[in-house]
Amino acid sequence: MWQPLQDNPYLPIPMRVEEVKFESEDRSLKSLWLSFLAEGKREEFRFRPGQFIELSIPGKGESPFGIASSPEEELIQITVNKAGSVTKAIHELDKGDIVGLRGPLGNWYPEEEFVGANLFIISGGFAFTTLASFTKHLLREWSDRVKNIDLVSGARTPGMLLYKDLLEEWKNNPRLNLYLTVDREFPGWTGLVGFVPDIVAKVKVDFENTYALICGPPIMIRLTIPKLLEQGIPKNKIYTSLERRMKCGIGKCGRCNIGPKYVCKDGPIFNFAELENLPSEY
Amino acid sequence: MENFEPKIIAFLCNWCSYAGADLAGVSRFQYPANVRVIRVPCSGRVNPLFVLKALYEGADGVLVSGCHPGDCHYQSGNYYARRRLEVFKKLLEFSGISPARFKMAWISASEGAQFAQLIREFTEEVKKAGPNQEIIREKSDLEEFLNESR
Amino acid sequence: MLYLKLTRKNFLAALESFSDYQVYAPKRTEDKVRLKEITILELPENLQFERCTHSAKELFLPPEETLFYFKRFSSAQKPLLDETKRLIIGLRPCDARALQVLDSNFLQGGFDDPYYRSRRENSLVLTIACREFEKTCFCDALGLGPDLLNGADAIIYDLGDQVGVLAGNTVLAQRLQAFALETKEVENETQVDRGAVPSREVELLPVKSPEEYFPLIFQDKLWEEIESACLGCGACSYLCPTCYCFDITDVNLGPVGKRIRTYDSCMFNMYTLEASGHNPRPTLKERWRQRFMHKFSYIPYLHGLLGCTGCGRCLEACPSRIDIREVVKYVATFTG
Amino acid sequence: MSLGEITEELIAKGREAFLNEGIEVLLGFEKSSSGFLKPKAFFSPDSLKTLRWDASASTNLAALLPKYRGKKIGILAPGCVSRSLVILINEGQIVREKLKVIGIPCPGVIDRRKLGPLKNSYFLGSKGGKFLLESDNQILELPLEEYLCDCCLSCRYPSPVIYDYMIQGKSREGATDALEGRVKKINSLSEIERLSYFQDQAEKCIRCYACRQACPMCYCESCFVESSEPRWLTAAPTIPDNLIWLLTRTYHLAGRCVECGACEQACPEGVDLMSLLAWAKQTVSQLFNYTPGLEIGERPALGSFSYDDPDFFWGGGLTEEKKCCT
Repeated sequence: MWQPLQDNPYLPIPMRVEEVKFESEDRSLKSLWLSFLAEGKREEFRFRPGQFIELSIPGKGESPFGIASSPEEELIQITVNKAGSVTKAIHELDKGDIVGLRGPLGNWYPEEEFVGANLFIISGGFAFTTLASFTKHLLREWSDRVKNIDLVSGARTPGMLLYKDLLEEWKNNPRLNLYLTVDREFPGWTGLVGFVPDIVAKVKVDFENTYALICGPPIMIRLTIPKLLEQGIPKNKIYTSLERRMKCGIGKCGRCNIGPKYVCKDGPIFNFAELENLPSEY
Repeated sequence: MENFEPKIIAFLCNWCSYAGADLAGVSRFQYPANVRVIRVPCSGRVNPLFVLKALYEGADGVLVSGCHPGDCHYQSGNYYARRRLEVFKKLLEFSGISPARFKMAWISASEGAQFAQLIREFTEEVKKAGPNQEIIREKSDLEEFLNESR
Repeated sequence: MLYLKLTRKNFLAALESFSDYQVYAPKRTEDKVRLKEITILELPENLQFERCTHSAKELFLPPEETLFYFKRFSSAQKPLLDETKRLIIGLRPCDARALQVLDSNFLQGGFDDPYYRSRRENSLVLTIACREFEKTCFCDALGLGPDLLNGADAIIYDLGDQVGVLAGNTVLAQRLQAFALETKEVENETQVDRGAVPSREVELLPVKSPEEYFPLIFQDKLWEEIESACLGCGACSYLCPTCYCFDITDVNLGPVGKRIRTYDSCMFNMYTLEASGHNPRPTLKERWRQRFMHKFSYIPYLHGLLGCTGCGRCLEACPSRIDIREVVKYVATFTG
Repeated sequence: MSLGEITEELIAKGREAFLNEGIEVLLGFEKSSSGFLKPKAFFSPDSLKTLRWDASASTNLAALLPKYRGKKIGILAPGCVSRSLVILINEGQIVREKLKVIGIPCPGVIDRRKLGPLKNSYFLGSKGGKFLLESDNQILELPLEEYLCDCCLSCRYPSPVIYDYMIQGKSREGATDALEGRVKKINSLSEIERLSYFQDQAEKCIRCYACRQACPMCYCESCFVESSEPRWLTAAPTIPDNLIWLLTRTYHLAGRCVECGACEQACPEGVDLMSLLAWAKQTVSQLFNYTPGLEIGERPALGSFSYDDPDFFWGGGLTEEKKCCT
C-alpha cells in the first residue's frame, strides 16, 4: 500500500500543467504533463505502473486517470478523453494552468510475479495509459529479467492510435515485438488490419509460461479472454485494469465496489481468477 | 432601503423585445441600468428553471419579454410561453415569493419607449420589494473566503 | 470498564463539568424526533428520551459538509475540520452499534477520513438502555440487545431513583466517580445491574456467514423477486444509520468555491453510471443486491461486524413497506 | 365490498389476463410484513395467490411501468391510476394495446400520516367503510372516512376511466373539499406566512426523491436535479435548494398530476406536497378549463395553448391608449 502524501486524503496537491498535446486526429484525446508546484513533492510521490490519480479541477470536480508516464520520468503524464464536464474543462487547460492531483491511488501490475516469464501486452483504444507506463518502465529498467515481450495495440483508425512517437521508437526496438492494428483498411496504413481479438489469435506467441496484460473497452476484453484461455494461459495469469465511476478514490464513498472488492483501493488491477468469483458487475 | 440597487435579469426574445430594447437605447430613452439582458431565441425558450436559478444565485427581479401574441417569429412560441409563465408566476406568488420578483411583458421591435417605461416601472417595484431573501442561496462562507483569498 | 451507581441529581451534576461541550439530545418536532442542541440544565431528570427518527449519523456524517474552500486556477485551499466538542445523550444501543459500523469504514482500511475522525474524537456518546421495543425494532433478532454498550462512551441504566452507568470511556468514568455511590470494575454488561431491561422471545434472523452469501450474487431471479416492490428512492439509505455512501461536488461563487460532501444512495441511477454511458448496475435488481450484500456480506466480510443494527428505520421509511427481515429470511431459503 | 369477494375476483381476472390476453407481468399488491399492502409484480398465473387490493394500497402502480417497459403488462387501476395511464398514453410513454387494465371502483385509500402513532401497527384489512388494525394485541376497528387521504376525500373520479376488466363494487361518493380546503388555508395566510410555511416544508425535505420515484409522471431518463452542465441546484438539502426542487417539481406536474397522493404517502419526512399540487391543478383548471387524464388523445395543458388564453403580460391585452404612450 502507498503512503498517504499528507493527513487529508481529500486535499489535492497543487500541480502545474507543463505540456499539452492532442493524441488523436479528432482531438478527443489529449495528454497533459504535470509538475508539482511544491519543492520535493515529486520525490515523495513514489508510484508504480498501473496506479492512477484523481485529477482535480477546482470548480468543476475530479476524475480518475491512469498514470501514463513511467516512474523514472520527472513529469506525470495523463491522457484524457473528452466525455463530461470535468474532462471538457481539462481539455481547455493550457501550459501554466494550476490543477490539483490526489494520489498515487490503487494497486499496480505485480512486476515481481512476471520475472522469468513471457509478457503479452494487449491494449485497445485509449486504454493504453497504464500499459504504456508499464512497458516504458519494463524496457528501461528490467527487460533483461523477462523472456520475450509481445505488444498488440489496436484502435479504430490510425489517427486514434495513442502515443504514436512512442510506437515509432518501439518499432525498431529489438527487445519488443510490436503489432499495431486498426479495424479496417486505411490508405497509407502498412500495419495489420483487424480487431484486436482476431490479431491476438493470429499472432504467433509462445504461450508457455506467459502473463497477459489486457486493457480496453469491455467488448474487446470479453472477446479476447477466450482466445487467451484457448492458448493455455491460466486465468490467474491474465491481468486487467478495470474502469469504474469513482469519487473518493480511497475506498470510502462506497460506489466502485465489485462484491467486497473496491476497484479504487483493491484494484484497478485484477487477474481473471479474482474476477471469476465476483459478481459480473463490471 | 433607499440606496438598494436591485439586480434584475431580463430574458428578451431576439426578434422583438431585444430589438425593442435596442431601439430604446438608440432613441436615447433613459431607463435604470439595473437590468442585465440575456438574449433568448423566443420567450417560449425560457424554462422556469432559468427564473428560479436567477433568483437562487442572487437576482432580485427577473423579467421575461417576448413578441406580442401573433407576432412570434416561430408562430406559437409566445403562446406556449404565455400559459407556462402565467402558471409559474402564480406558483411563485403562492409559495410566498414576492410577486414583484417576476414580471412578464410583450415588447415589439418598435416599442422602444414602452421598453424604457417597463424597465422604469419594474425597477421601482423590485426596489419596493427589497432585496431577495426568499430563495437566495447561502453565500456568506464563500464571500468570507473570497475576501480572505484576495 | 467501570460501573458506577449515582443518584439522578449527581449524574446531571457530573455532566455539568463538561461545560465546554455542546449538549445534544433527542427532541420531538411535529412527528419527527431529531438530535437538537440543548443546555445541560434542560436535561430531564428521568433521562427518558424518545427514539430518534433521524439517527446520530447526521452529527458524524452530516447531509452536507464542506471539505475545503478553493480558489479556481490557483493552489489556494483551506480545509474545514469541525472540531466542536459535543456530548450526545439519549441515543440507543443500536445507534452506538451503527457508529461502530461507520468507524469501520472511515477510520480503518488504510486511509483515514479526517473530517469524520475530528467529529468522532470530539464527541461523547451516552446511550440509554431501551425501556421497551418499538414495533419496528429487531436488534434482538440480530443477536444484539437493548442493553449493550456497543462501543459507546457510556450506557445509562434506569434503576428507579438511581442510575447505573457503565462507562467505557475512562475520562468520563473519572469525572463520574467523584459523584458515585458505588463503583465496580467489570468486564461486560452481564456483570452489572441493568434495571428493567425489556425482553421477548424472538426468532433469530437466519443471517449467514459472509462467504455463504457470495454465490447468491449470481442469482438474478432472487433479486428480481425482491426488486419488484422497490421504487428506487433514497429514503432507506438516507435514514439508515449505517449507510455512509457519499457524493463529492463543487459549489462555486465567481473565482472561489468549496468542495462539499453530500449523501448518495446505491439505489440512484447516477451512482455507478460511467461517462461512457455504461452502468454496471443498470436496474434495481443489481442495486438491491448491492444494498443487501453490502450490509449482510461485504461489511461483515471486511470488518467483522454486521452492517445492519436492527434499528428498523428503513421499515418505517420505505414507501413500499419492504421489510429487510423478510429479505434476510427469503435470501436464506432461496434455492434458485 | 367485503375483503374476501374482491380478492377472489381480482385473482380470477388476473388469471384471465395472463391466460387469455398473454400479459407477461401483472402489477398488483400483496400483504407486507406489516399487513399494509406493498406493490408486487406477478410473473405467472399461479403466483397470483397473494394478489390483494384494499384501503392500504397507497402506491400508484403506474409508477412501476418503466421497470417492465416493452412487456405486455396487466395493472390494477382505481380511478387515479387509470387517469395516470391515460396521460402516459397521451404522452407517448405506453401503448394502449400493451396494457390490460383491471379496473377497481375505489373506496379510497388510508393516509399513513393520519394514522400517527398507529402507523406501525399491523393492518388486518378493510371492509365496507371500516378497517381493522391490530396494535398491542387488541383489534381496533376504525372508520375509513376519518383516515382517508385528502386526495381520496376530494376525488371526483374514483371509478376507472379506462379498463379492460371491471371488479364489482361501488366507488366512494361525495367528494369533499379536503384538498381545496388546504389550498384555501394557505391562501388565507399573508405572503410572509406563506413563505415561512413553504420554507418549513423545504427544511424537512432530505432530497431522497421518494416523491419523484413514486410519481408515474416522473419518467424522465435523467432528472434536472442530476444535471451537472448546467447545475441547477446543489446536492445539499438546504432550504433554497429544496425550494427549487419542490417548486420545479410542482411546475413539471401542473396539468399532469391526477392527485393520487402517492408522493405524499411515499415521503418519509411528512413534507406537504399535495397543497402545492392541488393548487397547481386548481390553477390550471381555472385558467385553461382543463382536467388531466380524462380522455385518450388530449394534449397536456402546458404543452398546448389557445389563442384566447388569459393574458397577464405587461403590454398585452391593454387598452390602445396605454400601448402607445411614449
